[in-house]
Amino acid sequence: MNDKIKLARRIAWAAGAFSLIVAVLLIANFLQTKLNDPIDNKTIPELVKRLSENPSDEALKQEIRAFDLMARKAYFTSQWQIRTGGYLLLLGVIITLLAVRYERSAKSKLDAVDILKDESALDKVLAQKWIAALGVFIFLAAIVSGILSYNAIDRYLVVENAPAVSEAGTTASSGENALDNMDQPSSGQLAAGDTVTANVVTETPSSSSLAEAVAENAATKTFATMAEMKANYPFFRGPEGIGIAYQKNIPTDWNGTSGENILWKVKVPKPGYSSPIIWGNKLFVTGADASARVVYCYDKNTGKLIWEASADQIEGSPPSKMPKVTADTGLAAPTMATDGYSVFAIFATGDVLALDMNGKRTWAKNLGVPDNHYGHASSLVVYKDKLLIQYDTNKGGKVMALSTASGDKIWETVRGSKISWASPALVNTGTRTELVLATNPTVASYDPETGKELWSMNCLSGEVGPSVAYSNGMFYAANEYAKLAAIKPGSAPSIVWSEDEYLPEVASPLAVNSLVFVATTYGVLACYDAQTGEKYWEQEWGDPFYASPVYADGNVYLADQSGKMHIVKASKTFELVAEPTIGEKVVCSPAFGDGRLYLRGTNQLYCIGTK
Amino acid sequence: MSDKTERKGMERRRFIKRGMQATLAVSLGGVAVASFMKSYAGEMVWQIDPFKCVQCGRCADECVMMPSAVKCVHAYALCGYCDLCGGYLKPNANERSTAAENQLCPTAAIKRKFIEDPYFEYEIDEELCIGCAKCVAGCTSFGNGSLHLQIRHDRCKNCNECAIARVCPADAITRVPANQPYLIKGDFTAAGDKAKKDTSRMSDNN
Amino acid sequence: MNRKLVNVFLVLLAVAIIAIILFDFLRNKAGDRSENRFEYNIDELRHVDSTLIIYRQVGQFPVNAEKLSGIAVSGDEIVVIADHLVLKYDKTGSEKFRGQINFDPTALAPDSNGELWVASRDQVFLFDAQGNLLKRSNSFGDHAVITSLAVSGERIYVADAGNRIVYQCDKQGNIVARIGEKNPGKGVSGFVIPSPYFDIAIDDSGFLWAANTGRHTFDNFNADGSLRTSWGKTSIKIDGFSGCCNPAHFCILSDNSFVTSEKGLIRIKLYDQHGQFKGVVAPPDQFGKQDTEAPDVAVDSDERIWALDFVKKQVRIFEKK
Amino acid sequence: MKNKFLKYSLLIAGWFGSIHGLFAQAQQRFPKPEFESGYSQPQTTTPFPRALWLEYFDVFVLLAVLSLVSWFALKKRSRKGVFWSSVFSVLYFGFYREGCICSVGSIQNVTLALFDPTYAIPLSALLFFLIPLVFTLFFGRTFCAGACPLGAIQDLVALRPIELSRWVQKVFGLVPYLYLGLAVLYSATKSDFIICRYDPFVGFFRLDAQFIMLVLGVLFLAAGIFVARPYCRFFCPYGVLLGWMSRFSAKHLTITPKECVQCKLCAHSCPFGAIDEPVAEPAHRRKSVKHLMLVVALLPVWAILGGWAGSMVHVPLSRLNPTVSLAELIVKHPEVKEDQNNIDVRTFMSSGKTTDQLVAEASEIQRRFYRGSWLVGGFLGLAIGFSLTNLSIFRKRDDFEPNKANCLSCARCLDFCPVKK
Repeated sequence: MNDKIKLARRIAWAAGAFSLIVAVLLIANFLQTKLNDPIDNKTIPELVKRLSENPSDEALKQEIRAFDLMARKAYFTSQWQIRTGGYLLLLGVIITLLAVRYERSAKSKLDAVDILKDESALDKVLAQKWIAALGVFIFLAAIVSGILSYNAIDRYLVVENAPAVSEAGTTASSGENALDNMDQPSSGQLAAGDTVTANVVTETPSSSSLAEAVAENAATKTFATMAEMKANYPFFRGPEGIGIAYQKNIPTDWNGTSGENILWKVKVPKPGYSSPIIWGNKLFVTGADASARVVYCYDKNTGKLIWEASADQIEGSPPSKMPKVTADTGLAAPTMATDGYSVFAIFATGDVLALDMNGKRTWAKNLGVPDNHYGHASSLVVYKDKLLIQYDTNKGGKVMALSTASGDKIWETVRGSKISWASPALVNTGTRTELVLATNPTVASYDPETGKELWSMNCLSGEVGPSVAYSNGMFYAANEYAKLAAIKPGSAPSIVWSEDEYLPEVASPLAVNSLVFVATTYGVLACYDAQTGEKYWEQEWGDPFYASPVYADGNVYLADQSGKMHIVKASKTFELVAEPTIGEKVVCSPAFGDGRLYLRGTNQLYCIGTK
Repeated sequence: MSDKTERKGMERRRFIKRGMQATLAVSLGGVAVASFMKSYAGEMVWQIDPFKCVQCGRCADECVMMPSAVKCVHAYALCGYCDLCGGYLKPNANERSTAAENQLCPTAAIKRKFIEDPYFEYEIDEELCIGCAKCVAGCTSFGNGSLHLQIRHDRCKNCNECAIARVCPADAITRVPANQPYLIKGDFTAAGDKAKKDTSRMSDNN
Repeated sequence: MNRKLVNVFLVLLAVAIIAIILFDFLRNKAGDRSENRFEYNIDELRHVDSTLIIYRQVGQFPVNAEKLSGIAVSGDEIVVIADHLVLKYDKTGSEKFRGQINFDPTALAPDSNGELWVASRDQVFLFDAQGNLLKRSNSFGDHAVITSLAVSGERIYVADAGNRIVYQCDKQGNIVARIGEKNPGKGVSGFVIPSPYFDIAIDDSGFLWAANTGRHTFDNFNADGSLRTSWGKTSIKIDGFSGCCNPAHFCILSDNSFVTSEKGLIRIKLYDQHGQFKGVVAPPDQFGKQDTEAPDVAVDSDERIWALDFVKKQVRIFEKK
Repeated sequence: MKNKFLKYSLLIAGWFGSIHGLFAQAQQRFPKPEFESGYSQPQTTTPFPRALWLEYFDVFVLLAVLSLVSWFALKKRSRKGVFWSSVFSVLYFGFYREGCICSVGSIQNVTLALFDPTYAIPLSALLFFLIPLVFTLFFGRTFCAGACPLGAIQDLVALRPIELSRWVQKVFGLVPYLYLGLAVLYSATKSDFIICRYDPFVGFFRLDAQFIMLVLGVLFLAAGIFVARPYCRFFCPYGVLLGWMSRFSAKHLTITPKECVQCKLCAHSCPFGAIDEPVAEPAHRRKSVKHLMLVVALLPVWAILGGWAGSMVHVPLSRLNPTVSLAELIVKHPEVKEDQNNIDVRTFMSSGKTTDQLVAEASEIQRRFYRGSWLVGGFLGLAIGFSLTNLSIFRKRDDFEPNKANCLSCARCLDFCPVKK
């Protein structure tokens, strides 16, 4: 009997040791295959890469094949080892178990449990205490971890659906603004005869207390005068959106590669084709990609980024699926607008964002994602307390005015128009201010106060990108595949002359000094007589013009896509002033400050001026 | 007296016991009936919808089986039998041969066999296939999409909850009735056809 | 065995079990594993050296339809077939004509006087400029899958991918000759068409070219159906044709250059009539990363290339730089 | 004829589809090459899953084993019989059926069937859930004794069982309640089947598993040498249900066939601590009644506390759900939307769903988690409360008796009992 027990014990020990060894080997093998998984083999891809550089290297091919074969062999061997080892281990464990069991049952007839000796009544009390303690502990731990955990999803929903919170802040801040504005020498002394200014004087309600200002924040909002607008560069193509800048001493000589006359340059973090705008010491541009739509505010003197603000968490905004836009339009094509109190930006997502000059959001809304196969590109303008937005999409066109203070819709006019990418012009035609829009097929004018259509003229076709020009009582509209038309506005508008030799596709025409300039995508700048349409000159450079020509300080500034700025005298004879370059691609139109020119390349934003 | 209380206690206990028995039996019956209303006499198995699959590679790593029970299958009826096979050759393969440096499959599980000029047959060696879907990606973008992943039921353990389904980014793995255990391309189509199939499956249940 | 030791051992085991379960429970989640070590990566091939790109896009316009299927240039008009529609555009992209047809169009070819041949899966139809049906052919059979049409003088060529053959028909739709059937005597090895992409075109001299997609070649036939010449190159590299069945579409310029369009890795390229690679019209990175479908291409009298982008639902216009 | 028409209309519908799916459909029916070398196209093989009748055969085997074990335990009073039944179960349900199908995991299928309108539970799974419970209601936990492969494999390694302190047993005895609650919560919210995920022995049965699962199994078996059946006693969620049934079972295994001689041998033989010793009348009856009343009065407090605690922790709990965790990732780090390497995000982005939709979905799931974790917490609170109540009840007991809830009917004690017929 004893011998049998001994034998069983020996077998148990032997089988146990065997199992242990097999187990250790198995684990080692497992780790080894894990480390040297042939699928993660680094050598073969390396060799294949070398082969692709030298495609006919037979020796290398042989080497790869040999290596590959070896790796596979090793892998299958270890697979076999693991499988066999698994069976061996199982066998060993079974033998050990049987042996131990036999030994134990042989030793004593019955295998009893190793018993504790303790008082059962005491045990019960202890058990109760422990259970209660454990229960309380678990629940407390749950409560604490619940409190500590952050519910991003709930927060997202709350922020999305509760504009009330942000509105409260807005009211207060715009109230302050309103009060601040009272102190500003806003209207009286400035440019008499300017109707915009005159309107300001009559329409600004005076408010005396903060309480009142807060109560009627929209009504008390003051707005910039035309003179202020002209002193700055608030919109795409200047304060009227027609390509006329009023700044002086504009540089004509620089070089982006050598750095000559480049006062500063910065890389705008996100791409965009919106042109810069300027107010006071601040310069604004937008940038966007699928992850975020952002407004950047730079110090116009130093190029320092003062603040940036994202157009995020806007109700109705497409959070993940960006509208399909083409690469040459992007999500941030429209240029911003400012009235000196707020800046406004719109993106191809249909998000409109209003920020105060410190980057704090005043309001934001989504106009509905525009159905636009390139991407929404029409820029913004501000008229008094209204932000004017042209919203021509594939689903039909409309133009609307939003309150600059609250974003509420003041008026909206549905246009019988097709989609367009042109930006609005806001022109005082002598008796009134008109908002003029170009699209397929019309050039139409609206009263910016009410949105009523003042006049319209069918003269365009195709996909209209260029905005209108204005000079001396006449509007000029043009588009590729259509024509260049000089329109006499009024209740019965008429086309005074038209021309179709040189037509722009993207760049807007410019009218100044009784001349009309047209810049084409095939690299020609043509100059016509504004009254008769007689062509004075044409000049071909070859690089396409996407940026619009802007008139400043006696010259026309026109950047081509290579980054070269063609500075031409605005005169009947072609007179090239200079052709400096920034050395990178340009599709944005320049912005002007006194003595300065600001230009956004595809990569960097440049400030040009004499040092 | 003690006898009496004891008997009373006994009776009470028996009453409680009977009552609890009844309660348990009734609730068990309730669960049974409620589940039975939604039961399905057949068996359900896991399968991949090839039209949802995004070739993320997780089938190779996440299956409880090693190597995975997910294999690439070849719908011969859809194959173009091309010489230049996007599922077999590396995108920038050195030449159109079976040499190791040209094969896309990390385990060389695809066999290429010449049939007649210019046709080649491709066959999956399921012993080697690990279900990584690399060839599926190649075939889908360059070829006819005849290579696709399926769960092979001779290997699948039909786990209660498929370990791959849990991490599948596209929710491509679903339960299908065991009498139609495959969603092989060609027999099975996306979109409109599938809707039809689904409704028929629903009516099978009733 | 020592009771205390056993207790310690058990506590350790309990801790290990709980740790393993918690660790796995918290770590092993769907979103936590993002890398794919089996990634099929062709990003490198999507990039093309910019010096090779000899065309640039000069315009585009949207096609207002669901499912586009082909494009052709007819005189000054751009004709697009889609859904159950024939759409005509002027060169500025303005829609001039929108006609309903009662079949799914698969291919089209303009004829003189603004007449238009349109194919369904197994039939060919002739419409006048106003969209009135003038003629229709008999069915080309159950196996027929017509993918392309071409007109040369009094003959119309019908490419049938299902039967892997090009029919030469008269204008009544009667089959005059069968081109491309395997015939070693004529030097014709037969078309290899692995998927429904089989395009044909007529060159300047009136000869028929067919894209033998399974072999990545262009085959050129005499009027009698014998093989005149053939060229092609298989390669994923820019100068060859990639994938299992390319070029999916092509058209021929007036100087007999070929504009080819490939699926899979989408690219539009230019070859001379002898197959010499001349340059790239549109490289892969001008198309979406997940897109795989080759645009149909057509050329106008100004040598501008009109490409029908099926994914963006656009006509994209390319012009020589 | 009609069929033919249908086929072709489909064929036409698919041509030149600009959408990829449609496109693929088009390719599906394209005629293959006509080979001249006499090549015949191979069939795509489709090895079928296990035949259906075999599934029902499993049900039959389960019924047979259960009947047999019950007979051995209650009627034949044979430990040997029970033991060999359990060996058979390990071999059949374990190694042959590879631990799947199993009654323990079927809890989740039943839950899913009750909560997910699209899920149809296979009848065999439902039967595997019900049959052991019904048997237990009549005969006690004979399922555990001889039919459950998970229990049996642990039984085999129980070489040197030691008795654990009562309080340790009681405290760890709460874990199955928590596990059951979580398992039901996660399967009701369609998030996960955690019982199957952490089944420690299925890897042995298959001789194939992921490394971490094997390690878990080894740890359980190692513990099982000293603590008999650690998984059954301190983890198994099905054991909770079986315990309820067994507590009020109509018949149950009895230790002695006749008069107990109070030899204590049976208590020493039971590795599960499931034999209650004789208890005399408590000394301070009044005090203990008072205590009992207090404990009973606290029951609702425990339930509410538990429910509240559960509801507090619903957010962390819900993170296991893939939809919730994806939504959270995207909301917290919107920049991942651009990450082409994050497959989950990339797949979501190309699915056409918006973040708003995803978040709304996730929020709905969270709401279900909120309700669910109220119930789970309350359930755990009640379990604690009842456990305390049980410990406060002093019931006079004259003999050594199996604790009906905990006794696994393994019949070990029968071998030890000196009283034979």
